Amino acid sequence: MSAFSTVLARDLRLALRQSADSLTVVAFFAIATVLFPFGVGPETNVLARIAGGVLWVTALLAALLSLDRIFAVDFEDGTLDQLVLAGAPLPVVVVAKVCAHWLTTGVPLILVSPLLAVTLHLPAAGYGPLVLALLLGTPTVSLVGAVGAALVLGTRRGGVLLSLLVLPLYIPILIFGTAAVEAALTGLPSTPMLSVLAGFMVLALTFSPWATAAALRQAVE
Amino acid sequence: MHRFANPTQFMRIADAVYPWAAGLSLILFLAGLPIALVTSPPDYQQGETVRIMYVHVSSAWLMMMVYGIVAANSAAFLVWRHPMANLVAKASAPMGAVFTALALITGMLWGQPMWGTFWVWDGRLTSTLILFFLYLGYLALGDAFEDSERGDKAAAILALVGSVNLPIIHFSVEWWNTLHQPSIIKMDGMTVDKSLLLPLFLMMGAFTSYYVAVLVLRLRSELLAAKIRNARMSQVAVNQAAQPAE
Amino acid sequence: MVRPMGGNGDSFQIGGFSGTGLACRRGGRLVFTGLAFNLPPGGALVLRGANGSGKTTLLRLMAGLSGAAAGQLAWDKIPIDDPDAHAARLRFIGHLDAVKPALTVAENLEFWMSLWRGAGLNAGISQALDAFDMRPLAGFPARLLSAGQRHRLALARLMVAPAPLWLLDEPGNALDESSLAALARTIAAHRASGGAVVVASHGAAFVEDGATLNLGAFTPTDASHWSEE
Amino acid sequence: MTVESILKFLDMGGYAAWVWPAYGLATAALSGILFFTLRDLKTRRHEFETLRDARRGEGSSS
Repeated sequence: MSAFSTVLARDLRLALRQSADSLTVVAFFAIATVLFPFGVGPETNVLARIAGGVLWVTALLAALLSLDRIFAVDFEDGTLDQLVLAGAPLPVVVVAKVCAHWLTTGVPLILVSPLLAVTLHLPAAGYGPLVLALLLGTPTVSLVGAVGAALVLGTRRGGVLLSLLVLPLYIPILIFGTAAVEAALTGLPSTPMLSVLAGFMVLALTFSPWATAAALRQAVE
Repeated sequence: MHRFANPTQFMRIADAVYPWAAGLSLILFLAGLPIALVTSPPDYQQGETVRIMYVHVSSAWLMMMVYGIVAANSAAFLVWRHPMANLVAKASAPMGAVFTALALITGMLWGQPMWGTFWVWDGRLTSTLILFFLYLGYLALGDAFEDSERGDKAAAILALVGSVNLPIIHFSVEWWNTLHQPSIIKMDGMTVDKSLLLPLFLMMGAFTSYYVAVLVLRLRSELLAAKIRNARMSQVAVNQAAQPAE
Repeated sequence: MVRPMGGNGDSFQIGGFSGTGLACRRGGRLVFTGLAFNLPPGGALVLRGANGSGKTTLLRLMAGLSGAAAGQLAWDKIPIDDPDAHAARLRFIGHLDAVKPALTVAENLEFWMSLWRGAGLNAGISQALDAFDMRPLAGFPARLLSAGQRHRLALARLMVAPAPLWLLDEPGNALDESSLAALARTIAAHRASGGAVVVASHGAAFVEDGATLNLGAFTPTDASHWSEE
Repeated sequence: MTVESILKFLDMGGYAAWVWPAYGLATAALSGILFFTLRDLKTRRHEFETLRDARRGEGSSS
């Protein structure tokens, strides 16, 4: 447990010192979302109809951009070697780093999402499910993305490759995340979709740290 | 199991299988194509378009079988470090990607007369498209490293992650499909007339034995590539001090 | 009472480190084969060999970072099969310094200390700061350090928590005279308290009476890849 | 076999534009894989033999 808190504390401190990184991700989320009214036109009902999906897609892309660096910095400066040799189970270290990533990028994305939803005229009933769905879905995004980020360590075109590897795996999260918002807009309960998202999170928490650890071990080999 | 881990042993079996697979494939194509194209009756609902089914279902069958083979061999490679398992996965994946593309395109050609459009976000077509992206990711990752051994391992891990995710993706897409397009005609509900089964099985058999035969050729090719790489490597190291090898 | 510097006041389980029949493959090439070594407690092993003879490869193999193509490592004559348990008894200093530029020198060391010793056991990092004369720099962000200072900070990690086995890859690189002397003192103290050390180095002035392992002797001859079978 | 029956066969009940491309693409895909596999096999075998022969020449001269 101490390895978990130590790594988490260090990554949070680093993110705090380099808070511009987190802000850039949030800024990307905002600008990408703001592009949509220009693309589809500013009609209120059109925007309201697509708001949930747009916010989910842009949040996925923003998270993906930041995932690129989750292990790359440690890999390049030799810290990853030392973390593998920390004597603590590597999946625990992985979960700590993923937690730190989620706290420093996932949470800010969730916090600004209602603001961006306002610009897309999301009806009032959608806000609660949107935030809840992001809250349950973004940890899975970080967990699954970590596997991809570990796999592309040392490749020539890590960032683009990461999108190709990870985006297909995000489709279930996107489907149920958007469906949760849409259900609320049509007056249906969104709890079933939120439960499925919670189920995905549990599954990802079970499998992804092991896969990430295996990928990291072969990356330092 | 260790019998198959040894490349020489493995290739002895593979080489013995090769003429049978190649011959069987040829015979099945020669027998299946005339039946599929000429003698089998058109479907009472779909007319002659049903003939597309014979190639579509065959390539769809192979795309799934090959992904299963890639995933199983990746697991064997990661767990037992069997070099031949790695080569089987590596040699199969590009074929799987081509079969997936073929399944997609023939699916579109089949769907156009049926639905009046080339593309619908039908559960099967969508899942096939995602599987195609998984294949592309596997191929791109395996190719992205300077050190090909690292590429092999990374791609193997990705294949396993993909195989865990595929059922989840399939379930999600099916659910999403029923949510948004409940009225679309679904391929699943179609009952296949008995007269269509013979050409279908002949073509599936022909495709499968084709895959096995070409796999053996590709394994020979991969083994040669590995030997060339080793030879190059040892030439680089040839100025080092000499001691008897193990 | 003179406390052994490497021991940091704690005693650690002393054991011999050995390997037999080791072979390692990198990038498809067999780097060395049939390699064996035996390192008693308090011993030192200096790895020598030309570029590409596998000094770094062997150190990473000893650390458990990479797997052997053949052979067996053993600790106290018991084969090593749990990489985490093995990792807990060693310190590895590689080519890369693993220094976080955004953290101060002290924070860098504190991170490794709490990772290796557990958060409750913060005995202070002053000994580590003193060993390589880093105390004046303790409060500075590590991004201000020169290459040599960063390397000293990496070496100071050896002192934050005791471990019986040190694996050092070219530890003398980028070090000035006084730092080299400090390194020699640190290694000597570590050995005096029963610790073992493996050093890959061109000039090993900082290791006294260590055994030498010449890796060139284990380079395989041009293996026979020439039969088509 | 009359001309009409062949034409009728080629017409595929009005679905020629879908049936024949499907079979054409399948043929192209399968023969394409086979072609590239055989080509790789041939170049690699050639490269391997060149390397081996160069090696033998070297061995006998020294």
